[in-house]
Amino acid sequence: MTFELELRGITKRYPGVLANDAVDLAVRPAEIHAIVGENGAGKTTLMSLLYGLFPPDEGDIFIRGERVEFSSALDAIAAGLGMVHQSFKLFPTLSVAENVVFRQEPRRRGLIDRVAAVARVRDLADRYGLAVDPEAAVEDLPVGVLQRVEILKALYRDAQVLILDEPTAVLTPQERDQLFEVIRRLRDAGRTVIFITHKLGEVMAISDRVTVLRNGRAVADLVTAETDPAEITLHMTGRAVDLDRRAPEHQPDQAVLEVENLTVLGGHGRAVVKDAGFQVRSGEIVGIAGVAGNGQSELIEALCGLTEADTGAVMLSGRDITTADVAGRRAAGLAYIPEDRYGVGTIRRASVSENLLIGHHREETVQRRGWFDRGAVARLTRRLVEVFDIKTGSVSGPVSTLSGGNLQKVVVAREMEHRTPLLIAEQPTRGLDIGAIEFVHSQLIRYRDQGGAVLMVSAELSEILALSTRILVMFEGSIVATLDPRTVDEPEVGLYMTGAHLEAAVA
Amino acid sequence: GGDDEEAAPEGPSLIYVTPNPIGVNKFLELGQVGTQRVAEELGGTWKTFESTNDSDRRANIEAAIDEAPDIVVLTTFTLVELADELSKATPDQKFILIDACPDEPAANLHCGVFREHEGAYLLGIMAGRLSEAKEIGSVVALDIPFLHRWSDSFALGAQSIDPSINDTQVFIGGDNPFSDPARAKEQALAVAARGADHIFAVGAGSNGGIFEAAVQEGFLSYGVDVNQCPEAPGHIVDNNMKLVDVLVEQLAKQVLDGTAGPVVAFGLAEGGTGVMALESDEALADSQCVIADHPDIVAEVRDARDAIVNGDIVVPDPLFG
Amino acid sequence: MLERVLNGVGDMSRRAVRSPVTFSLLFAFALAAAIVAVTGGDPLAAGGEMFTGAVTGSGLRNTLGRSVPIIGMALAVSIAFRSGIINLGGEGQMVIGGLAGTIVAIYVPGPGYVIVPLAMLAGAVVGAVWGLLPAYGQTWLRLPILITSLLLNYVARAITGYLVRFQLLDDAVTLTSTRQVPETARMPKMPIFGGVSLSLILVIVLVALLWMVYTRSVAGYESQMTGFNMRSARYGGIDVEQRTVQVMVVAGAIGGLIGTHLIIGEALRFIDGELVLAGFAWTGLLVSLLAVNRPIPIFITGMFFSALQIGGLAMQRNAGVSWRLSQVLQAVVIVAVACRLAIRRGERPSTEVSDAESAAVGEV
Amino acid sequence: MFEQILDAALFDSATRAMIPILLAALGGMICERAGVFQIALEGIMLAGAFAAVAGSYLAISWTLGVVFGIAAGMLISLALAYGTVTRRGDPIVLGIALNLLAMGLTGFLLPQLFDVRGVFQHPRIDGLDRIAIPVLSDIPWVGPVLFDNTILTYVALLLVPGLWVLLFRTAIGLRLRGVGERPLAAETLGVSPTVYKYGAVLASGALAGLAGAQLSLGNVVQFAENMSSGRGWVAVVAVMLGRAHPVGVLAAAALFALAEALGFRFQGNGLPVQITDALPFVVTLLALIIARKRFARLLDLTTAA
Ligand SMILES: Nc1ncnc2c1ncn2[C@@H]1O[C@H](COP(=O)(O)OP(=O)(O)OP(=O)(O)O)[C@@H](O)[C@H]1O
Ligand SMILES: Nc1ncnc2c1ncn2[C@@H]1O[C@H](COP(=O)(O)OP(=O)(O)OP(=O)(O)O)[C@@H](O)[C@H]1O
Ligand SMILES: [Mg+2]
Ligand SMILES: [Mg+2]
Repeated sequence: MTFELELRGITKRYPGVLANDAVDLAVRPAEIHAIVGENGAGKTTLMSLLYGLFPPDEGDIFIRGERVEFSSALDAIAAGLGMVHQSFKLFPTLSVAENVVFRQEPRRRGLIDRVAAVARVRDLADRYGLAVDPEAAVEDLPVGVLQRVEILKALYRDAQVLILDEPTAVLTPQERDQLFEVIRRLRDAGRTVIFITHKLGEVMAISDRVTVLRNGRAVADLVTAETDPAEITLHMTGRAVDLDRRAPEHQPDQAVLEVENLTVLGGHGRAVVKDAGFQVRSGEIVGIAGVAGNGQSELIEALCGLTEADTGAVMLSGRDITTADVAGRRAAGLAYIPEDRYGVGTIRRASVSENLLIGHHREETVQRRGWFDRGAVARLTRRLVEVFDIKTGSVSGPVSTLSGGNLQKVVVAREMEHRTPLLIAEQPTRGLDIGAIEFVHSQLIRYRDQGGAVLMVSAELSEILALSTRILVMFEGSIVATLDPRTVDEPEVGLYMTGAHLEAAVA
Repeated sequence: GGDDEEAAPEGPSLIYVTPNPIGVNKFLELGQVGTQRVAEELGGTWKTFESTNDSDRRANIEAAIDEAPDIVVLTTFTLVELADELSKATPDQKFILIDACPDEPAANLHCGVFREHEGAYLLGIMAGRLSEAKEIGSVVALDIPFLHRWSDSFALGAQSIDPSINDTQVFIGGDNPFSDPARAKEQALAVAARGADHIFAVGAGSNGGIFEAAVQEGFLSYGVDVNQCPEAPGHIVDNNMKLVDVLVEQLAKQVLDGTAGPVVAFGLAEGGTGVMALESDEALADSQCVIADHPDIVAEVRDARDAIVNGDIVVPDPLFG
Repeated sequence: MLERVLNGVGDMSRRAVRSPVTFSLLFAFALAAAIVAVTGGDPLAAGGEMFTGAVTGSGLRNTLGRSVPIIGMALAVSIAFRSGIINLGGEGQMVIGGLAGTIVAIYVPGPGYVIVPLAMLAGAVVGAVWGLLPAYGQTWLRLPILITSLLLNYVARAITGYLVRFQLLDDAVTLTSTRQVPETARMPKMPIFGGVSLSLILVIVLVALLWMVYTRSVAGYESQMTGFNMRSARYGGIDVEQRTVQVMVVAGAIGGLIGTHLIIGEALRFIDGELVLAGFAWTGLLVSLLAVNRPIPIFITGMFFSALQIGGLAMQRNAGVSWRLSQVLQAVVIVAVACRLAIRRGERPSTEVSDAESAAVGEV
Repeated sequence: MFEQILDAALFDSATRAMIPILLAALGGMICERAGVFQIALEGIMLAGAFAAVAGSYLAISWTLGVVFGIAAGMLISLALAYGTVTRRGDPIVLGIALNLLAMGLTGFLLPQLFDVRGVFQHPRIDGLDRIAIPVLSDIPWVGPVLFDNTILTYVALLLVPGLWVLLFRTAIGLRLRGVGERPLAAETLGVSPTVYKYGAVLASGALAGLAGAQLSLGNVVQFAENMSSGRGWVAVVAVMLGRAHPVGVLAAAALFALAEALGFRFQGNGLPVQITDALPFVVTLLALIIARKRFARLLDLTTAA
């Protein structure tokens, strides 16, 4: 048969890394093809090669039986490929319509026909059930919508094959279900979808076939209906992993973090966090669930001192830290694993060791009267690298060469090392592979068991349910529910996250 | 550059050091002309060391001293401190300093200064006669006392004809006062907009802009240092000329003879400063200066010159007055 | 072929030969030589004069002397650049600090060992205050230091010009100038190479101090992290605003020191407009950028640029080639280094995504 | 006193002061939009002024002068484009070095080519004529100020709406802004950041070259060493103050020029030159403070060293 898309013997080397090693991949027309693999297995690299972002060192690409050589993404687009990148490639200040029609703008008398652009985008969105306002500025939109914009971009270019790199990492269950709806509709319309994910549940739910990558090699090509998560995991890791672990019982102690009537104003003067009040006690993990863009990030930033709260009070271990700055709050006993590990959690241009030092650099153990004890600094970083098993060539090498999972380990190691009474963990496992997730979870639980208080924000409901002692649900800036993970399930939490309980109450 | 290669070894050697690039200032160019003339007349050698800023100056003068020429020729006030210090440090080296003099010059330092205010005063007389609007002005590179010799004396000369004449002085300033014709032109236009019909251009390299303004707005202007009338024929009345070349030449010969005193002052009396109107009638006729069309004023100016020379008119020096 | 020849040489020298700096220098000098040849000069003679003029006799002293303001201003700018602050206000800080130092030197009586340090202190303090203005402009009013510091240069010039013209004028001279700095209040010269200003020691101390601060102090670490990524630095508990203010104070203070040195150690009078003519602030800025804001390379690069300038004068004096060519030469070296041109062909600079890019695209 | 200061000649003077700044700033604006930090405007303007005079002198034609000015500007900006875009060099280093290069080269070439020092003025240099636009130039006040000017004045003024349309209504403009904002995103859609950045930098070179031509063939008809005298830096500030928007840039350039022209007038009324010299810069600072709410984004751009 003619494959929609076929890769043969694709090899790509980076200095010191064989990112793709003679990978074969065959994708049939109108199928949903999942690609799975641990962090650094080479998924993104393979897709980038396919999409023409850079050429493979070896190997051939065939589209509908014809050998192609892409010199740029443009060629790939022309050949009917569309890609939704793991990190979105959108222009924040431009409108949705402008983002979508970019480079294929409808024109009238030499100028962009803006009316037509908006109309076409709206049309396309309606056809595939992608709810977006074509005239909104992209920078004002929540992530879930951004992803729809990315999909619209591909569809607008009439992509026959749509590549989605970890599309669900940032979505709520509802959004994910909507996305799956869209994907099925696309398949039914005869289009092919390549779907990269770390979540085996999703693989089972949506895909027709699945290819497993490990260490740059394609190790399995399976029909979804004929396999199960355990088999896939075995291919991915070479060992069995137990994911279904509930948090052990534990008795929470006194309050570490107390938040009262906290209100945060956004850039436009609108309240993005409304009157939030809650406690986190030592020995418990409080999970915050919510659709991205409902104030979780703003709440956390305000707690950490990165943005200013408008009203309200924050107490940490009995001390009022409402007006303290970041350093003051850290000193009062708070550590923070931020959601954005690239832009906030680490410093790309600095070395691994310099990154491990952030926030520790004023501690008496590493410096004296403003001068570093270089031996102590080296000991600290060496220990963290060892304990957290961070895979890095040299601690003085740039952190930018670490894989996503190892980068996250740098952040987790550093923040846990503070051994503060309170740890705030935002999306601690986003984009990590199963092994890394397991590791971070065990660390969070260890932290809790040692009497730490953990406040965790996650888009991953299974994670929230598995780890939390209590669940707070945020919707449009307010905490709308406090739930017990032992008595709720994912769909129920999802209802609160989308504000459905409010509608129910009104009805 | 010099021509030391072909020079006869027995002639004198001179090194001329400027405080600024020669280009922006006709005056500096004349210094070089004078130096060259002495060297060539006496079959000697000459060189020019051109400086651009404060720290170049010391480097250049020291390099000149290293070469031990017969005379090191320095120009302008800017070099007075260095001239004083280095002449005292190297008593065997002879120096000429034009345009300024330290309070107590060393025996090996010989100064030549000008009385520029005398020539400017004569230009003022012309403006006083010719101005119909009774509004005159000067566009001056910088608000420094030295340049007030030009602008203040110009106003004084005009007011000696008609005390009701109003004077406006503006300064070019900016990043590049001696070489910003565009800015100078706007300044001149601003003065013209106030009604001035005679504007003295004391802007060195910026003067071209002032003359353009004169052509555009139809006012009359005055140049400096050399005869600038050909730059805008019909729009430049006359110039306050400074015969730096002559002064350098005279002084250098005196230094070589051993007859030079500590200070020579060059004014109208010595023929070291002047205006075209004082030149021969032929030279004046060829000058393309507006004043050539006004023989009556030329005569009056010549009388004034005589009066200044014999002390009947005393032109105060704005610098030390 | 070239490869085989190079293989014979040690690794160090191979790297030196292939380094972009080496190539840039060769490239710039070759270009300059071509210009000299085309305009009818003798490139070899010009180059010879340039070299001997920079490193022999009074040339050596002048090279060392001029390196003081160049290296000093480069150090000042490096402090800001390392923390991601683009301070283009070095000139203003130098000028206004310089006048303050001059005033102390002229009007405060006392022995030299008191007045000289006092004048330097005054210059540093006023320079620091001038650095504070754009810093507060950024932290309070959110005005980019890049613009305000540039604009404040003109204001500093106007203020000093006004003061000199209307308050401090020495009417015995014909320029807008202060009185001369009295003999006792001058920066002493060391008896080496025929008299090099003591300020050179100051600069060397500054280089050593900053090297220490940059490599082993908390302040240096915090500045560097802030310069790399302001958001991460803030997240790590670094008070970015406070650092900005501190950095501008130190940068301004060094600018003021250098300004004061240029008067009490070199010109001996504050003449309106003279201090900016030589463009030390700009040369320093380029030196710092070329040296990637590291103190020891700044010292070396600063010396080199000083030599180029002094050698350029000698070239003009003795080979009749305009000093403008040395200006061209400096510019070409910098352009070539900035382009990181290297001998190895086909080598491209890395196409790493910038911090700003990753932060903005992120994983939204 | 006021009738002596506020008259048509004042606005005339302000217009002339504004045009070179405006032309260069519009160039800088295009670069800013394309994500290239352009601070070589000073040097490009100077090179443009020199080449314009040289070309006009050689051909006795201002047309060729203008062409030369544009060409020189583009040549220098080509170095900037190669350095920043192809070699990914630091635009600040390159910009400052190119300013130095232009200063050195023009200073070196002036005596080499024309055998004069400092200032080059010659009857062969054909200046830009004032072209009065019929009818419009008869409008009282506005007419003589705006509609009796050199051709480059009209070009500059027409470029304001022209560039607005280009940036915000055409495909090229959309792509240019996209490239400036997220080069990688543009690249994945097949819009080459390299091409657009080169285009923007070359366009800025052409415009700053025109600014130089206006300076040396329009404002005056001569070349003087370093005659750009900081106007290019003012243009850099105008781009920022005007937030890289054509109308904003126009307003910023006009504000600065008006303050400068007023300064000249105030000097005539006895205000010291030291104060009037600083006036345009102080006014610009004040404008920055007043408009400061808008600079949050700019701050992020300029502090990411
Ligand atoms: N530009 C690069 N330079 C050097 N190495 C790289 C580069 N890009 C990727 N790599 C390396 O190639 C390997 C494969 O990376 P890739 O991003 O394809 O993995 P992935 O499967 O997408 O991982 P993840 O699940 O974390 O997204 C990794 O070891 C990574 O570090
Ligand atoms: N300049 C670089 N040098 C070396 N490796 C790089 C470079 N840039 C990116 N990488 C690696 O390429 C891979 C892809 O980068 P990307 O930013 O998509 O992260 P990722 O691994 O997919 O992250 P995550 O695991 O969170 O999904 C990562 O493994 C990253 O470490
Ligand atoms: Mg990936
Ligand atoms: Mg990933």
